[in-house]
Amino acid sequence: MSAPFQRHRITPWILMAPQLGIVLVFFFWPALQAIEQAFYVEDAFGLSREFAGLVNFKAVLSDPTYYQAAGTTLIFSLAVAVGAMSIALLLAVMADRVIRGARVYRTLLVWPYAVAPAVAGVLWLFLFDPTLGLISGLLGNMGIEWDHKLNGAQALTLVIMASIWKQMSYNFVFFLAALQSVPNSLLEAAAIDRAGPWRRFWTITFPLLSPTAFFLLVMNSVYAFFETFGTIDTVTSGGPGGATTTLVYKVYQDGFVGQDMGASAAQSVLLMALVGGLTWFQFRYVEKKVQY
Amino acid sequence: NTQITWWHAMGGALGDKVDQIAADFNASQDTYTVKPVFKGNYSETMTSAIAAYRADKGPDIVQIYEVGTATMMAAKGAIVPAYQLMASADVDFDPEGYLPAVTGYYTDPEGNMLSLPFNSSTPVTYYNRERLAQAGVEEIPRTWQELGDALEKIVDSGAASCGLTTTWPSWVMLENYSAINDVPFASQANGFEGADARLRFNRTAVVDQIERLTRWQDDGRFDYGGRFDDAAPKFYSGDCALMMASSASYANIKENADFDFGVAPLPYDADVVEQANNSIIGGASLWVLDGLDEARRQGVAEFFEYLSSPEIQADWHQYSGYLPITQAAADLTRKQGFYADHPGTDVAIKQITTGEPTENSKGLRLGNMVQIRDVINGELEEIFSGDVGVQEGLDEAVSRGNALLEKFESARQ
Amino acid sequence: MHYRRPGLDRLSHALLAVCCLLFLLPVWLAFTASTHTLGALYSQTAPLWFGEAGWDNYRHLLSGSVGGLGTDVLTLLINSMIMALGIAIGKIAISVLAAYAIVFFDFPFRRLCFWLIFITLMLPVEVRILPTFEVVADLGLLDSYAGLILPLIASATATFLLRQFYLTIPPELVEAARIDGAGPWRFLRDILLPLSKTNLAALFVIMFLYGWNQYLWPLLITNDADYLTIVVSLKRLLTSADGLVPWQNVTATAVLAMLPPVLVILLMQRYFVKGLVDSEK
Amino acid sequence: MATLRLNGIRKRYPNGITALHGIDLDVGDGELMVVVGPSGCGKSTLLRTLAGLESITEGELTINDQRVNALEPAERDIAMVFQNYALYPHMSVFDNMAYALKNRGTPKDEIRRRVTETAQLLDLAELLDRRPRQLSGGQRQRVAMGRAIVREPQVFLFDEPLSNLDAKLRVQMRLEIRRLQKRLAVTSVYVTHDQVEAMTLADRLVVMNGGHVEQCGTPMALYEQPATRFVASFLGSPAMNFLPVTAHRGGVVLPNGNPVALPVAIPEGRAATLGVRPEHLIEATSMSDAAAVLDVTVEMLEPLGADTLAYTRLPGLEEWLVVRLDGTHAAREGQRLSLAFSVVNCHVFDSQGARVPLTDPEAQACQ
Amino acid sequence: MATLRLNGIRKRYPNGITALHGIDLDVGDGELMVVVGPSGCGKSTLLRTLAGLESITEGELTINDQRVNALEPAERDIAMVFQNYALYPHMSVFDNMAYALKNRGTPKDEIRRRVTETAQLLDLAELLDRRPRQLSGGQRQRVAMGRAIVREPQVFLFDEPLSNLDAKLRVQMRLEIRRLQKRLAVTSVYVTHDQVEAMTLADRLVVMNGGHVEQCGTPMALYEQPATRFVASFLGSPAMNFLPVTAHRGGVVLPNGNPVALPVAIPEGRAATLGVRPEHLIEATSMSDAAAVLDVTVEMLEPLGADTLAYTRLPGLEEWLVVRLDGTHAAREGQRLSLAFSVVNCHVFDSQGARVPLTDPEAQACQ
Ligand SMILES: Nc1ncnc2c1ncn2[C@@H]1O[C@H](COP(=O)(O)OP(=O)(O)OP(=O)(O)O)[C@@H](O)[C@H]1O
Ligand SMILES: Nc1ncnc2c1ncn2[C@@H]1O[C@H](COP(=O)(O)OP(=O)(O)OP(=O)(O)O)[C@@H](O)[C@H]1O
Ligand SMILES: O=P(O)(O)OC[C@H](O)CO
Ligand SMILES: [Mg+2]
Ligand SMILES: [Mg+2]
Repeated sequence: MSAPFQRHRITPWILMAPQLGIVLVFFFWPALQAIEQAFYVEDAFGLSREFAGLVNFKAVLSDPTYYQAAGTTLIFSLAVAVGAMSIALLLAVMADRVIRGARVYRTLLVWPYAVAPAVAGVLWLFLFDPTLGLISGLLGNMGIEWDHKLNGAQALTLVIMASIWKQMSYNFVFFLAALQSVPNSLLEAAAIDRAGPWRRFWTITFPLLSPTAFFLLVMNSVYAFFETFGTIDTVTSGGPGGATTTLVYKVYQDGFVGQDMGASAAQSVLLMALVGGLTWFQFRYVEKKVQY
Repeated sequence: NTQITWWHAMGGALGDKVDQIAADFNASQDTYTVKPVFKGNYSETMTSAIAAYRADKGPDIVQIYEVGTATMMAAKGAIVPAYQLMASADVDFDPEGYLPAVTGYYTDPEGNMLSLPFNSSTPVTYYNRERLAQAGVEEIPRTWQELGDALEKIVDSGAASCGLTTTWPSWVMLENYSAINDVPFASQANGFEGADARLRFNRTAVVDQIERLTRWQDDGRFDYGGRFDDAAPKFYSGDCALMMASSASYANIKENADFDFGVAPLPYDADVVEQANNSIIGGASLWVLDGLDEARRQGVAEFFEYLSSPEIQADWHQYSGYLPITQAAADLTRKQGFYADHPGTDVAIKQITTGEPTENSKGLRLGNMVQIRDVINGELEEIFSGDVGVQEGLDEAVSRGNALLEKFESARQ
Repeated sequence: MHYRRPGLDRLSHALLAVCCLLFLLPVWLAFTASTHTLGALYSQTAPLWFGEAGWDNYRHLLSGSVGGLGTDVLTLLINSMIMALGIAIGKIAISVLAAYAIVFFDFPFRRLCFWLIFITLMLPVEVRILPTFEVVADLGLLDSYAGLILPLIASATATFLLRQFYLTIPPELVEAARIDGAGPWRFLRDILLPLSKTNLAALFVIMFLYGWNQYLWPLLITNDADYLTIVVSLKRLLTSADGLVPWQNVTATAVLAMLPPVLVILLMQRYFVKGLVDSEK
Repeated sequence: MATLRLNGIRKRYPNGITALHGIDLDVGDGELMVVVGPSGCGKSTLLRTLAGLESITEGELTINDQRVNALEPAERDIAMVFQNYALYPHMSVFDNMAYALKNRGTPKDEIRRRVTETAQLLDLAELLDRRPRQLSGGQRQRVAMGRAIVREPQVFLFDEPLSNLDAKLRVQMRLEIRRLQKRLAVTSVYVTHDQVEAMTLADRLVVMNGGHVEQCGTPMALYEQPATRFVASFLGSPAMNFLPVTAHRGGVVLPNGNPVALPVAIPEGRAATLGVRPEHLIEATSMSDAAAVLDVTVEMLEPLGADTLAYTRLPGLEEWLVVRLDGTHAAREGQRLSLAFSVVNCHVFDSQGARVPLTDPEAQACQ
Repeated sequence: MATLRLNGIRKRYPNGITALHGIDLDVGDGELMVVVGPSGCGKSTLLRTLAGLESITEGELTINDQRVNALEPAERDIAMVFQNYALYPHMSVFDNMAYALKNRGTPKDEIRRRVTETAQLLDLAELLDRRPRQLSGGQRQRVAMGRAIVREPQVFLFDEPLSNLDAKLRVQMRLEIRRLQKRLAVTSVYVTHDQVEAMTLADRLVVMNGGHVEQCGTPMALYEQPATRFVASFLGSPAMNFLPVTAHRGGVVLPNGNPVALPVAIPEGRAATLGVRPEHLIEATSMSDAAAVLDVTVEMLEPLGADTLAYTRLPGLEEWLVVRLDGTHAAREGQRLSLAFSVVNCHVFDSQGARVPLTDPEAQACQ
């Protein structure tokens, strides 16, 4: 559609100004600074600053803990996405079945989305507290020793569970909406075409959900990438032994805790490139393949 | 009225005490108001102070733990050295009045005191008398070897599900272990003699010590309880019969443990030394960040003078378990009969003043030590959880730590 | 189409009910724990039922200066509220205008503006957290509501959503308005904004939650307890020098921190779902 | 090859709405039965009960004399073409057509053969790899047909399959469906609300209204002898003119007072309705056996080309009297016309809307 | 009260598409001019340039002899009725109608008076408080009309205002629009792609194709003497039959080889098209002055009630030959018919599609 208001010259700029201003000041300026900073070495107090070329990048890329964080991020994102999505799909399918209760169940399941990741972390930390946690206690009685302060796998599991708990409702809302928008006539056509309920789900409903599923995969990964910072920080602070340090957490840790501005900026730049690339990839390629 | 902000890391009962000290100072005069702000644990306090400094929003006074000392010392333009501050403010300040073990740590090679020691500690052993009695342990073990036997008894008798735990694992099990047993933690007298110091603990008795702990972790004699003070509840709850922790844990243990407990020195390793060396300092000192005006400088100086007065120091020492920083405070405490009334409260001061400090027991002066601690803690966690072997883990800790040291060194040049 | 399979239906109900309860469990435990004293808490594993100290705990938190925070939780709630509202309203305000310009006007560099704004969709504040901190520090906005709010509205999510909505407005509607003598501002006021009401409500819910739940950013830029938000305060409360987490305070604060956003989501569920689902398009 | 028999089929939805009030219907082997009626009259419901998509509340449905009430849709061996086509959007045209065969476990070769054949028949061979959204409306319609045909079912069901197409395409597809159905000779039930479509497609036509069958028969039978006023008004375009009349002396009196000599058996003085189709109103001059002459004024003219519709005013009648004139007729607006109609073209309905037969045997015979 | 004059109007969209290639048109005061043509021919574009919603690339537009090319829509004093009505969904019917007046600063009382009056005129008085979505399609349509009328503009523009209505309502609203337009006597331009609507509504008709005007005139003039093959095929339903013919000895030869004695001026041997409307193909027996007789086979019958369409096959012709028979005709599928047509009903088009006039003065006169 061609724009209806064509003769106005100044009005659009007045309209654009606030958003453009904020984006330029709080997005582009920092982003450019990050890029600049990545080429400098600076001491903690910002008293001295020296151009260092690619030193920061080399250091980051030769740091085994950086790769550990990348691996953790991958496992973490996948586990959260797959976990939150499969639980949500299962629940949504059941809620969709029981037509009448669907809205009630949505109400009962949707609220964890409103809980801040940091709060979710605290809630789950409490459940697994070594002295008073309910679940750690139960596990202890079953002979499973729970010690997320020492056991990296358990720590990661805990953070993943808290993140799934919070994220599930988001996926549930989408899956339920998607399920409810699968045209009834398609399922009827399939029934007439001799497909039983199970086959109908896998050959009709599920493929029709796949755009939603793909979208959710992206959103869940983004969530796991960025928004779980609060969960990680409250539950494990990235430990034990870096087992729950994700790339984003590492940017924070190296920059704010380690006071290594250059390394942190270099990681920021790498992360921006990574996320930008993934987004581009998503827009360009994958989305086309799963859209109907 | 001039406001002075003081960022500190004293939580729990100690935090309340800090608030009270500030309130008392504010009440004692009406020119200055000191506003204490709790900024989380030591590491959080330090990092937020640095970040705030960079943003020109730094506090006037910040409490930095001993580990951050080298970093702060190196930040020449960012701090106001205590001796200069006191001198320019024209208040009474006599570095000689401080305990040598303490001042030594916070003075530059020229002997100038750069920060004001406020809460210095050293680790000690706390024991649960009831559990020990239950297990039939009568003598408080003095060596790690004796300790091993005692812990075995405790665990085997079922008196406690865990024998020993520790707070601040690197500080207690590596840094102080090295000092007491006179092995180098790092080269160059642990950094006192040059910025080119490198970590050494992967090639000393520390390896055996960590191997011992790993074994104990498996058979229940030892239980890792997390970084910082996270392990303390295991002792409060009676799960662990012994805990190695800062002398300053005294106040909290007194408040939270509903059993009879005792304080003992850290054991030494009979396989390594005949006799224990002195332990090294922990806790924190107060640093003044640059950028304050004349009035506030004056205020800070007067507050420091107030803090160093024997009455305040003695009270703080007795309440918290931190060392009496000045000779006067120690004397006053003794005079008040505190040690006699509260047996064990002098263990720390005795332990840290045992004998003549060797080059392995003067303390640590390593740049980026905050981050190095993180590295060590991370590796310890992996070792205790069985993810890596002891030697392997310590090697890794040393090489990553050395990288940080190199970085620090090169940034200084 | 649904074949009637009563057995399956009952199984579904049962499973759903169990899951609803499971999802509630962490909150339930936090709520019960928040009504016990610290001593009572540490004498057992987390209690499943309420204790006696609930009233005192909450009153203490809301009115007194809480150890470790240096302020009362009521202040934190107010700060969170200001931040959440500021972000929601600010973001919506600038987005309404920018999306309007992009969709309904023809001007030089329109595409460039579009991309400048939409590129921000890809990169959340977390990846450029340090430089953003420095910029905000340079602008002297640390420890201020503006500092809490402005950087977080520098993203295009709302603009994007509104643009999608504006694109669905039939062009004839604009044309009818033009023939009826309405200029751009009048069209915005008389037609576009009234039509966007539900979308704005949906956006409001989403943005309010986004703002309320922020963690890293307020964590970094607040040193002064007067600007601390309730979500960030939890970590502070968890840190205690004696290693004894004051769980009764932590859980109570967590409950308080959850209450407003959960209420918003439950009361405005219709808009929330719409807001979420719209963002898919 | 199948016959379909509906015996007193009733359908009550869970929400209490009774959509079908006892439908009796026989569909012969190979017959194309069209069900037509206004929106909401229960056409789709009827079709869906036949398909097994809705349960039957009461009555019996047999296919080839076998009771199928309780069978699942898949077991009835029927195929259905939906109004919105209900093509599987994520499958290619080929897969759409092959889906039912796959579900039945038909061997791959056989599937390929049958799909290809059907595609050829429907001129879809080029499109087999496309997705439904890459097709035009008419092509989608054909794929939907193909999907039904390829299964070689016993019965075809169509639910307004053409209503999503534009007028031109609709006419074209209508011809195509008719040709195909004749060629395959599969028993079919076709639902539509468009009377033109109904008339032109049907072997037999069922007119439904409010869940009841109003009349069933061949299109021309229904057009010429509508059993009810509803059927009379529903079929034919422009619609039949209705004049309220009163029985008087063995005839009726028109609204303008004119008497018409109609042999109807209505009690004296009782109100009735007289129906005359627009094409049966002829200028009085050219008519010999006129039952009555109406003097009307032309209010509006609609030239359609071949014909011109005149909307005329008859004194005493509220509605327009619509007259179909020849396209070359020189009528002008405002002009007065004398219109006549003959008895054989009269339809009389009583106050309940039921047809009242003419008593004059001759006229009767003509109808 | 206005006249509208278009002088060589060209419209080129920014994307390079030229939608109008120079349109010349005069619309007289109070005239209802209908623009008809297939989708994409530029009808809407034309209307939108008149409204001022699109700029004019070239040419001149005058209203009452005043050039308005550069005026904003609001300044042209026109009103427009959109296909989807474009009612403001959040405003009541009253506010929808009042909006333009409000923007113009009309006093409150005056607004109320005018809206109420218009509502009465359109039978909307009861609905003034409703929102558009609470209205039926027909009611919405009337509100859209009302919104245009209440402003008392100089010109009405209609862009397919009836195409969203169902068939019945469309016929009804069409009559209503025509009545209103005559009553208000406001100069109007009405765009549609439906030839029936165009024929029945227009004072004059413009047939457009590909951005050009094909022909302009009264509906019957265009129906009877289409200037191009396009116009001939576009108007009339069922459409005109076209037979490819070759000029031969002052007449033409049909595809089946039969010669037709047609006085046309086409060079010997040149191909042309002969057009005959379905209603002009008559059974040979009942025709005296036949120009030719065609022997065809009925392939399919579509009974429409009054008429029956026969789709017949003429040897040598690929398409069906459509014949309109009387509804009472007893034709059956497969039957053979002899069809005849007279010279006066013939249309001949050359290979460019332009009409070729008959040279025989008598036949000429008849046309
Ligand atoms: N699933 C249902 N539940 C309850 N009532 C229904 C359902 N489907 C249809 N009805 C009702 O049954 C009646 C008949 O509906 P049906 O769909 O059969 O009409 P239709 O003749 O197909 O109409 P249309 O021409 O609009 O498609 C209507 O009153 C409708 O409201
Ligand atoms: N805004 C536009 N920008 C570019 N090209 C356009 C625009 N609007 C229409 N066109 C093109 O101009 C030509 C005429 O379009 P127009 O909408 O006038 O046709 P129309 O006759 O109204 O068709 P319809 O009956 O489908 O409404 C078409 O080829 C169309 O693609
Ligand atoms: O607990 P504190 O205050 O004695 O400090 C412990 C150590 O200094 C940590 O490095
Ligand atoms: Mg239907
Ligand atoms: Mg158009």
